[in-house]
Amino acid sequence: MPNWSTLRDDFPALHQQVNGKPLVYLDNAATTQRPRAVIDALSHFYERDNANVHRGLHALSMRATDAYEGARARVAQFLNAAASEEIIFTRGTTESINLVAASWGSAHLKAGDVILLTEMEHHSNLVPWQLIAQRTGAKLRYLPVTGDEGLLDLAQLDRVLTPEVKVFAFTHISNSLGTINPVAELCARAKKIGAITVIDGAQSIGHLPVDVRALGCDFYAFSGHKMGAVTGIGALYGRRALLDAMPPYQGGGGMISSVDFFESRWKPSPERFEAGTPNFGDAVTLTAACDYLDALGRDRIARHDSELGRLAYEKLSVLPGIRLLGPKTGPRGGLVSFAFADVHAHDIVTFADEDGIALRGGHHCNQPLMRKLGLTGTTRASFYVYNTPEEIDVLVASLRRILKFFSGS
Amino acid sequence: MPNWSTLRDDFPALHQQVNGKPLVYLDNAATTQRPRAVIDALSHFYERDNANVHRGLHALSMRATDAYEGARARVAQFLNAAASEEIIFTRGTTESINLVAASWGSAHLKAGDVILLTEMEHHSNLVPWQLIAQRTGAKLRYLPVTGDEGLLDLAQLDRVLTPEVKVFAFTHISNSLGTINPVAELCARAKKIGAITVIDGAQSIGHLPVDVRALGCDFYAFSGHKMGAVTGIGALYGRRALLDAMPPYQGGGGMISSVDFFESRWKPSPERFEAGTPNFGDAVTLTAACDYLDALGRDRIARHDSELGRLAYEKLSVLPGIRLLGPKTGPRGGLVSFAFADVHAHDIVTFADEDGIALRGGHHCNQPLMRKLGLTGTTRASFYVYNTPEEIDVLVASLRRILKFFSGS
Amino acid sequence: MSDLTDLYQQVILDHNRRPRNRGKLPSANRVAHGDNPTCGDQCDVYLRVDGDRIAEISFDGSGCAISQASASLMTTRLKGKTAAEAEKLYAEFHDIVTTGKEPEEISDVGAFAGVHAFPARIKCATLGWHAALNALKGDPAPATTESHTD
Amino acid sequence: MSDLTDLYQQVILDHNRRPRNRGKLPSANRVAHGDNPTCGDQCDVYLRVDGDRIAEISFDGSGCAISQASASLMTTRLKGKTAAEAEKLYAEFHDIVTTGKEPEEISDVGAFAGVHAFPARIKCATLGWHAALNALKGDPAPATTESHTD
Ligand SMILES: Cc1ncc(COP(=O)(O)O)c(C=O)c1O
Ligand SMILES: Cc1ncc(COP(=O)(O)O)c(C=O)c1O
Repeated sequence: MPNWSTLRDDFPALHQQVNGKPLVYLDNAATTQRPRAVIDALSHFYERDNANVHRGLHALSMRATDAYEGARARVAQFLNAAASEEIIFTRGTTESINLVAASWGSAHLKAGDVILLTEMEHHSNLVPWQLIAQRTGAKLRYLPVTGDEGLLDLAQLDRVLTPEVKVFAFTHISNSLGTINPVAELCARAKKIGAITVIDGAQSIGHLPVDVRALGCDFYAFSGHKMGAVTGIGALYGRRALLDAMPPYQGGGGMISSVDFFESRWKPSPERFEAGTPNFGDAVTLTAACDYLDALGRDRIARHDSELGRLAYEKLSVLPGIRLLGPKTGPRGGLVSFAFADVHAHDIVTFADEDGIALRGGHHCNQPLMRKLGLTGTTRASFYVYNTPEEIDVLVASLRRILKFFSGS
Repeated sequence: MPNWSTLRDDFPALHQQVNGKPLVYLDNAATTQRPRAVIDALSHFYERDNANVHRGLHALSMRATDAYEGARARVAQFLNAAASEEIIFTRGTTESINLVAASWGSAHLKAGDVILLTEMEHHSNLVPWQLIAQRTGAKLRYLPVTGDEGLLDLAQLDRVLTPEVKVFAFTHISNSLGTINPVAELCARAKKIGAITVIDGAQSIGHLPVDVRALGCDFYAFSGHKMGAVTGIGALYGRRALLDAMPPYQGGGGMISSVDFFESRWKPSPERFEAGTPNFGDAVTLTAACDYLDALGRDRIARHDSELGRLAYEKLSVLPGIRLLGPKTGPRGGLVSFAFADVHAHDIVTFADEDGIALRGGHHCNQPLMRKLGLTGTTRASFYVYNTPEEIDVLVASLRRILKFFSGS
Repeated sequence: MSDLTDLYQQVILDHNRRPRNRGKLPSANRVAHGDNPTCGDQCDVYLRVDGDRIAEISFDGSGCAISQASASLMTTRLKGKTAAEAEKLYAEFHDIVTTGKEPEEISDVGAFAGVHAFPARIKCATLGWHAALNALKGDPAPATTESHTD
Repeated sequence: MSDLTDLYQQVILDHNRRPRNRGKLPSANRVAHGDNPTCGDQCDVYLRVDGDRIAEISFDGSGCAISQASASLMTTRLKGKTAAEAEKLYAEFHDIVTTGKEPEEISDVGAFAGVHAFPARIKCATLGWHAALNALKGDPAPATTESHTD
């Protein structure tokens, strides 16, 4: 059972030196570290229960199927979905959004329809919609962001959320601003005009309690690797009624009810959307990660991460020439994003690495937003359950040193 | 270093009892077991090097990127591809084929064109083509299989391989018949009329030396989990000139060279086809699996697996009422597929499981072929490097007992 | 092989070798098709409903011993019953195969209690029943065990 | 921070703070754009080619210290050179940043030897050079460091 006071011991990768300094891992928005329980769940599965799922009737195959379908049930519970069948396993957020955009989109979008996004969307919640727009003739439209403070400009919602809007897709937490969006309100507004809603949950799944029914969304996409599970597995939640009316995404073994040389029939969800051997090995890490996060308490995680985000924002704000993005007050996710006029983000990241600090610099897959803000990129520090206030002090000291070096003094 | 005489020790999952009997794992065509080296590579990666790849400049991210791109180079070498950029990581064979069918197909296929397949294709090399045929108006056509012996009817090749054929996709080794197809010859014939070729390598990658340039194919698809690596990772090999002219498959982070609100530009291959956080964790197991198989020697693996297939075919042939599929003579993959008129495959699998034997029963994702052969399914025993002739004797004894039980004597 | 002898004990083997009410029913006024896509099991159920009762019933199909024996036994249980009674008998049978609890009165259906140890086979055991209930309701969609609602 | 002081040593910091030949070149008769999509670094290179020699050269762009300093230094190296000489100088520079070998004669480009320890940054160091060579060739496609061929 994990426990807040001994938490860091659960994460093997944290206990290493980088360039002779203790690792300070502040790149959690890109991917989190994995607790021992997750790494062990994976090895144990492959050491004992490994066999292909679904079509197998022998002991190992039945155990593997139980583990795989058990992970589905666990994720359904974690999100408070109405049924396991509403959980489709994918490689991660990006594939989940591609699945909705391509499958739902090809069946429902046509010329004249509008896909509404926000200006703060990650490329993964933007490019898939550009691709389906091209294929169907639908048009994209954007809800603006207010500027450096990085809030959605809700005053403009009525203007952009018109009856031509068939789908409204937005992120729960911005990965470059730290903004936590009022997603329940956005879903309710979309519902009024009959648009479906897609929440990009990449940055919320591991950081907040998520209840898809309370949020009122139609789809919710996330990645396991951003919540302590591993890469290669994630999921799409979708309301059953919508899923069952959607055409398949990929074709192949496991998703068909019958195949003939010239035509085929599909199984219902979730099988319809899971062609080929599923990633059952990695799926078991979702069970372990959900258990781990629930044992820590998701309310408490939200508080912890958000407090670190706030603290970092405050401590960094005194650095000379710093430009800080994201909400100045109000709710904030566990990350902070900043820029200096004279020192490029990549130089900061390379220098901070010499102090053992892992940061990320660049456009964070938010090119259009960066362009709007007149930035080529920012440096981002992002936190998770194992990060501490002391690590923020290490970061601030390192940044002071870097600024000094580049100012030539 | 693995070694043939101590091989079984390398696979933790083999050393267990099932229903009180030592496990006899004969379901390798569905998925193989993983050697300790693969399982450890995965844990070690997550314990030490875990960070998101490509866009990261800190130490862990550089190590993770090296591991990920190292896996790509290792796979390129394993297949004798001309360059790493010809290897696209996917979830597995099914996704690889969906990628070619959707991306190459949407750019090149139109009404009047023909997609040539064979009657022995797995649903994963059949349904993706049905889907793109529907979208583009191209038609499917099939090269027939000769019957229970399960050979491609090459006498009919000239009749079906006409100039309307734009793509010819076929399996290297049949997963339900054990047939090894003359793929180099098929590629050469297709090339003459200007059709591209796609090889389904799911059953060959772990069992034969594969040299994509010697085979002369344009695309080759495979899954890691069928060669001792893990689920969730596989690859598509594609000739660079073809890949660079193909539109993206999924959209998102990592595959773009620039994104604007209303349009985007793509990176070249392989990034263009790898949207979102790639499955870098599982990719490292491909390196470990390639190393393991090369240390055993792929020629020797091919001989070993094929000899077991042949031996099983002979030993089973004396059972009363058995109907054996696949080549009677000539090359054969390491599997055997059979049926009895009076005992259903699923009953055999359930009974064999009581003897600790893992078999697979059913249509093996070959419904159209089964229907042509007048079967609803078969029972399949499939072998890998760790299987032994003694295990075939255990299988034969178990089948005798089952036949006796069902005959009521 | 204790679980298996339970599972395939005499009743199942007997119904499998000598199925009751097998074949098309020429006088049928209701028919439904069931299939189990994962296994490939198939089952057609034919009913002649007279007033509110099943006057005649037969099945035809192919599949494993469990699916065929279960369909055969189902026909003997449902003959002469009303729709409400059929639903009740199915609920009882479903309970047996999913929990392994033997029925209260000694009955042939008890032979299927062993199925609960093989979750992947529950679909085989319930296939014929699904088709029969669909035929009773006059539901034209084929019964499929892939609906996650057995 | 020994590697870093190597990498960002005086030469780089100096070129970064006081870039040489920066800005548009009004008299240019060749121009090429380079970008490094992963980093967001941008670089335009302007040339006035006179006969077979680069008579004038400038760059403009934005990016990290390495990319800007390298572009600045590149302009000082290529001025007055022929295409063949430019190719040779690039080959030498590429060798330095990928292997870390110091050049034979003492030269400012040696400052970039430290880059080899940061493989992800090699693309930054070669961006301006790529654009310049493309401009020389009159290649209209933007130079991109994502071609996997630097
Ligand atoms: C011949 C063949 N093709 C394709 C596949 C699909 O592979 P995967 O399920 O790993 O995507 C398989 C394995 O099931 C196979 O045997
Ligand atoms: C807001 C947001 N959306 C989508 C993604 C894409 O997630 P993945 O790369 O795991 O598919 C990310 C992570 O990079 C993200 O931060």
